[in-house]
Amino acid sequence: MFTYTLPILVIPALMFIFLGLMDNKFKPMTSGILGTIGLGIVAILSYIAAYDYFFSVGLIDGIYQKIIAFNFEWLKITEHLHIDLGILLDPISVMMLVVISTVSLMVHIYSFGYMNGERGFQRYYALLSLFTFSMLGLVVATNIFQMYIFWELVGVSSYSLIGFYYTKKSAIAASKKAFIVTRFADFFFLVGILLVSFYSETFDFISLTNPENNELIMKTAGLSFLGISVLSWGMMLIFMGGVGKSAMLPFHIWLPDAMEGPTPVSALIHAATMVVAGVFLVARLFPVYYLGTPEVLTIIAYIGAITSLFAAIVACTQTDIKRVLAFSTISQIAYMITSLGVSGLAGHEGLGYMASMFHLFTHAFFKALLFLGAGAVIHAVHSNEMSAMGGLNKYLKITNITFLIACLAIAGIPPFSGFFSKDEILVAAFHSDKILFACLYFCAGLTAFYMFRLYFNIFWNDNNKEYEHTPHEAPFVMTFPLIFLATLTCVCGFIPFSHYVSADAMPFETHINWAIASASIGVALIGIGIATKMYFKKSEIPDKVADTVKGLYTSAYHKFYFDEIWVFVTKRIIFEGISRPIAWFDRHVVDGFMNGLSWTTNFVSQKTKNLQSGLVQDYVTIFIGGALVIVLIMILI
Amino acid sequence: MDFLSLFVIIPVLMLLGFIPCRNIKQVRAVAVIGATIELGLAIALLFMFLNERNLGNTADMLFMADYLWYPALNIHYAVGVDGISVVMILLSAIIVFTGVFASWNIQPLTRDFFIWLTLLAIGVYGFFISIDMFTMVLFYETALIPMYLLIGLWGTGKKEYSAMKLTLMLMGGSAFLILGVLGIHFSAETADGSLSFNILEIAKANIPMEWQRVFFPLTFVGFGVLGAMFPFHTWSPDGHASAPTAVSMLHAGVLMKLGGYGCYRIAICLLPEAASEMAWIFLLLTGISVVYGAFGAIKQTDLKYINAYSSVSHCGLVLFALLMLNKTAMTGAIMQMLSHGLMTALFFALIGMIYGRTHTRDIRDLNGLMRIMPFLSVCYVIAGLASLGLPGLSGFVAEMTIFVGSFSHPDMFHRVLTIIACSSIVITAVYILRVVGKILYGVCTNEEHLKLTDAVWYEKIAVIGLIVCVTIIGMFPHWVSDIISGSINW
Amino acid sequence: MNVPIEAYLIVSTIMFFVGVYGFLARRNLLTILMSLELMLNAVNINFTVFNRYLFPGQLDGFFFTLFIIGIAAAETALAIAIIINIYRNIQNIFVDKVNNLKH
Amino acid sequence: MAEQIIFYILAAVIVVFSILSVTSKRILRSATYLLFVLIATAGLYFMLDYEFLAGVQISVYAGGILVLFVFSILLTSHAGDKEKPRHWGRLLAAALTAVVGFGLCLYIILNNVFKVANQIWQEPTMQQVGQTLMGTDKNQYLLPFEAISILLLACIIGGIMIARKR
Repeated sequence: MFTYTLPILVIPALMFIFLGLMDNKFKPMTSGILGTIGLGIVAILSYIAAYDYFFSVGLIDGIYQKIIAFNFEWLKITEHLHIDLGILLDPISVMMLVVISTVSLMVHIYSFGYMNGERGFQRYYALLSLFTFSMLGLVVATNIFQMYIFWELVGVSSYSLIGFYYTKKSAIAASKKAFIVTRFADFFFLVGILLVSFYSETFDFISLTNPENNELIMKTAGLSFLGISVLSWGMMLIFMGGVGKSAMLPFHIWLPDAMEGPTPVSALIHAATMVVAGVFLVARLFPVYYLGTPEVLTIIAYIGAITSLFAAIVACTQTDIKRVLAFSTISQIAYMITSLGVSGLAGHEGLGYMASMFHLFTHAFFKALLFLGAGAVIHAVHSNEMSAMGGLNKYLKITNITFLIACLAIAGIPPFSGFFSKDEILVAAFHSDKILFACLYFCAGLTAFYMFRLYFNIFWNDNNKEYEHTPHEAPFVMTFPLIFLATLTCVCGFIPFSHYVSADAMPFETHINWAIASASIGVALIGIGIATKMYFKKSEIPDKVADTVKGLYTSAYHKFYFDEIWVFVTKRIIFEGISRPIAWFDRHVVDGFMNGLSWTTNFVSQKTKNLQSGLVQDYVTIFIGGALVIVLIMILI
Repeated sequence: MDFLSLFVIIPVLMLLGFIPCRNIKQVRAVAVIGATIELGLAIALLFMFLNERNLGNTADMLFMADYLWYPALNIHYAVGVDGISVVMILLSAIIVFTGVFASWNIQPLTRDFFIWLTLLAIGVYGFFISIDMFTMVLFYETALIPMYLLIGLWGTGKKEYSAMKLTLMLMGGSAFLILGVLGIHFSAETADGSLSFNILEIAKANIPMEWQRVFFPLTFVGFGVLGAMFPFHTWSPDGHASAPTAVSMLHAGVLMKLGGYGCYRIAICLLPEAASEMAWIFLLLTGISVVYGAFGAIKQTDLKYINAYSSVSHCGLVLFALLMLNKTAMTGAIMQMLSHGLMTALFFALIGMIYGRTHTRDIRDLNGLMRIMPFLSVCYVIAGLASLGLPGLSGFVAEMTIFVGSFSHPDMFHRVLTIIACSSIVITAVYILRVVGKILYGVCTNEEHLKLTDAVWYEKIAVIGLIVCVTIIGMFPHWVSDIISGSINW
Repeated sequence: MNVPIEAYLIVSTIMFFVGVYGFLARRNLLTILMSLELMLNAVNINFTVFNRYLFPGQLDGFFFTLFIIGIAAAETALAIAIIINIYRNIQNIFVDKVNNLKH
Repeated sequence: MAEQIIFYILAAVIVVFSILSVTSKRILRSATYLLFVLIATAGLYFMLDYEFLAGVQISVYAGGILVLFVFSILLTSHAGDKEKPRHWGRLLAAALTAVVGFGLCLYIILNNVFKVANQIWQEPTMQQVGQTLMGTDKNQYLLPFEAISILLLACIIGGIMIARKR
């Protein structure tokens, strides 16, 4: 039935190999067009798959089925455990297919304009294909190990794309940081997989997440380690992988730096798709979390809420527009994580799950839009700093409007898509935990504030700013994706999402809870209002405000010193504290011991060598001495 | 004349072929032809083996042959292969083949260099085909001796010191080893009461437990020295750093595998009871190797040192997995040997090529090579990614098999060690990316380096050959893991 | 026969060990050779004394002494030839300088 | 009584001159002292009634070997050459060896009971000596004699070969 989904994976993979091997043998445009055509096909196939799944095949007996479109055994590890590669279609993976292929297609098109004339244009498209392939493989994974495989692959393609400008020092450092931090988290993920798979004796998602009669939960019942049940350990460790990829506290540090990559890449990888892998992971294993380890789910919710608040505060102080967006991404992903954390499994209980996925869906579009818009701005003024911008509404008409739409969406103003998904999240949080709700609610206000701070600083504020080169609107290849995504942002909020995606795969009805909705609109408007007051016109207010909360402002500006802590840990503890002593120990103690052995041998032989002086008299002395000793012995006996 | 002996006879013929060579071209011709024939034979062997297995031949060893060559001590020249030997022979053939191309321009005394290299190859092939312990040790020593001359004569840096250190340490190891082998020989009570060196016969025989306790550490340490087990690994950094390219490749790629192979074939398979009783000691040591080697690599500045420490870490993982004593982990260990052999050979080949151009291996002196030699740089990145276990390349499948296998011990001790060993994948990423970022990326500031050129055809053959192998194993691990796990009777 | 056998033996022993001392302590090859003669002489005395005192009916000690004197003469001649040869080569005959083969 | 006095005089000469011989710095003096020792030894042979041996001793040793020594000394050293003293450790070791050895031998000699034969002593006649040397019976020495002859021949040839100018 769904065998046509196989090309969705195969085309980008082949495209990567093809473009990668050809590299400079193609003209830049040829590579770009080939890549884009390939992705266009992937997108179309994804839409067809989504249509088929949701409207004709997927729903059987009121439940969306998990359909394995394709599966083969890649590596047999033990009798029970084998790594398969395959395609699993269920509501969330199909939804992700649509999101990824759409955003990726837009980014492909957009890059024609943005990356035009860059050295390594072919390589760029090859890597985009690699990323798309890996990300698609991740979401359709039939088993947790396949997910881990593609998880690593997206990591490496993200690494290569962040380090695309490999002659720039900061880009190299950022790419390295991104890879190593996520790798560190993946280590926990891997241990978690090992632990869980040992008890479940399967990697397969379908058997792992089977809500009834779950073998994993039964087998691990009663087993505990350090007072915490083994399953909790396993699921917590797996979640750590998600923490790394989705840039939750305390592994968020790589994401702001990852903005060193080309802006379309940030839009694709670090806003819309890869960073939500953590959310997707939790959603994928949601039944296990909910049934087996509800306490881990609570931890997840709190990590999400704290991260969300933290990132929102930091976002208010950053001046690099891409970093503001990066922190906003962290904050929004944390929203989704929290929402998953407060969710239940069945029916309306599962609102959080649905909301999380819904927010993932809408966020992908409007955040990609924001990044691409920021890209257009950067393209126009050749800088990332807010101080270099202002009054751009005169020059960049389309960008201005699309950016405003995205800002309204993320701030949660109806009728834009962000409003609907955010509202569901707030409702879910409200019904589960008031502290979390307060946290998220406050965040919603902050979000509106910093997004409009960003918006005004770019497009209004200093209306009379002089530019060396007059900024000009981006070419059509760049504005088209903006318009397209803006359209999506406007309409996709009206999708009855709960009809398609839910925790127990059964469609249910949701209604907007107007009490909470109006409260959230209210706080968003307040945020926008403050931002307007402070930033719409050039004024002294921001500086004054910054002065009054100086301590908070400074530490938020320095991202609460997380980077410094990590630098301390890596440089001082790992490099200086572990690696250097080990290198020293190896050279001087272990090797010293071996050299000492040889030195001792040498020394002894040097000394004994003198017995063999070559002087006859010495030999005779010893000879006679020996004879005398023998005589003496004979006398004594 | 049996098929397997061809692996030893062809290099002997190559040795004869080198004698009348008058110039470097003829030497190369002989070397290339010989290495190609060997590679062809290895591939043929693989298919013959698969074919036999498909026909339902389930004997432990296939293509056996047995000649008595010293009746007084019952020493035989006995050969036979199982899946593990087959992949190891294939690995050796690939690396010898690529090694010949990597040492295309070796100077001076080109002919003598290839003669010693061929002698080393004889030792390696002989070791992998033998099933008689005595012959195995004989070939083992044959492989070690040329090392001294190859490093001492054609090496760089403080080569005499390194060559001496390497040879002495390995010889020290083989002193233990010979003791252990003779001990096994004399204490094994075979069915007909005769003393035997044959592995298959000893495997069936009963060795008293108190003797096993003595001989297991001896043989394991003896082979472990070559497998770079902590704390007997220090020959590795110095030795690799001083050795010429092809020798580094062969040494890290194949010779270090003799250690792992020997540990499996002799120490673990012949002394299973002692192995399961004493494994924990060596698990600790090899576990230390894994993490320690990785941490050691972070701080190094010489490319070859980094790689040598990385080898300590990866080879430590091989022994670590073998000692886990279950089928999955052992399969992983053999795959790791294969994978590490290929990727470390790739690394050393690339380092040799970079060094041949820039005349420095210090990462502080190198930068921005990506722009200057894109082919080599991209290959270096691929090698690096293979080393840090990127899915799709060989390192990943081996490591994952090992980790899954090791983790299937339900007790705390094995699991904690496994987790510690797992952490090496993070540290590996750190040092690999550090090097890549340092030497390949950035802007080249050295005027001299700007004039350098990219790889030439024979270098490309070597590098591409290895990358293809790494990728094939990484993409289609099924066939190789099936061959291996089919031969492990644990 | 008024002198006890021990007296002769003590004299010969002193002579022998003086010879030993000379052999071990001197540097000049010729003096070493002379010390050797001393030792041989001491041995000769012992042979004759034992023959004379203990086995007066036989001539074994007598003849041994005779032979030893003969051999000593031959050996000395040969040794001196070698020493002179060494002198020709290295211009001295000190035992600690004869180490060309060592280095 | 006279015999004893003569013996002690000879013994004193032997002891004193042998010590002087090995300690003298000047090699020619050493050779001279050695001559005295050899002659005194011949005296001992006389006392033991071995006139033939004494004669051989004087003619071969004192007359032949010592002359060789003197010649070679004159060939290899210069007048007034003094031997430099050697390292004290070596001298000490040599002296110690000699003294200890002497002590041991002394101990043995003094503790051993020699069974002195009471047989009447007859000095061997020349005829007796000659026959014993040339006979092939028990206690006759033709074979050693021949061996010595060959040895002497070899030494002559060897001496010529070695000393020959190249």
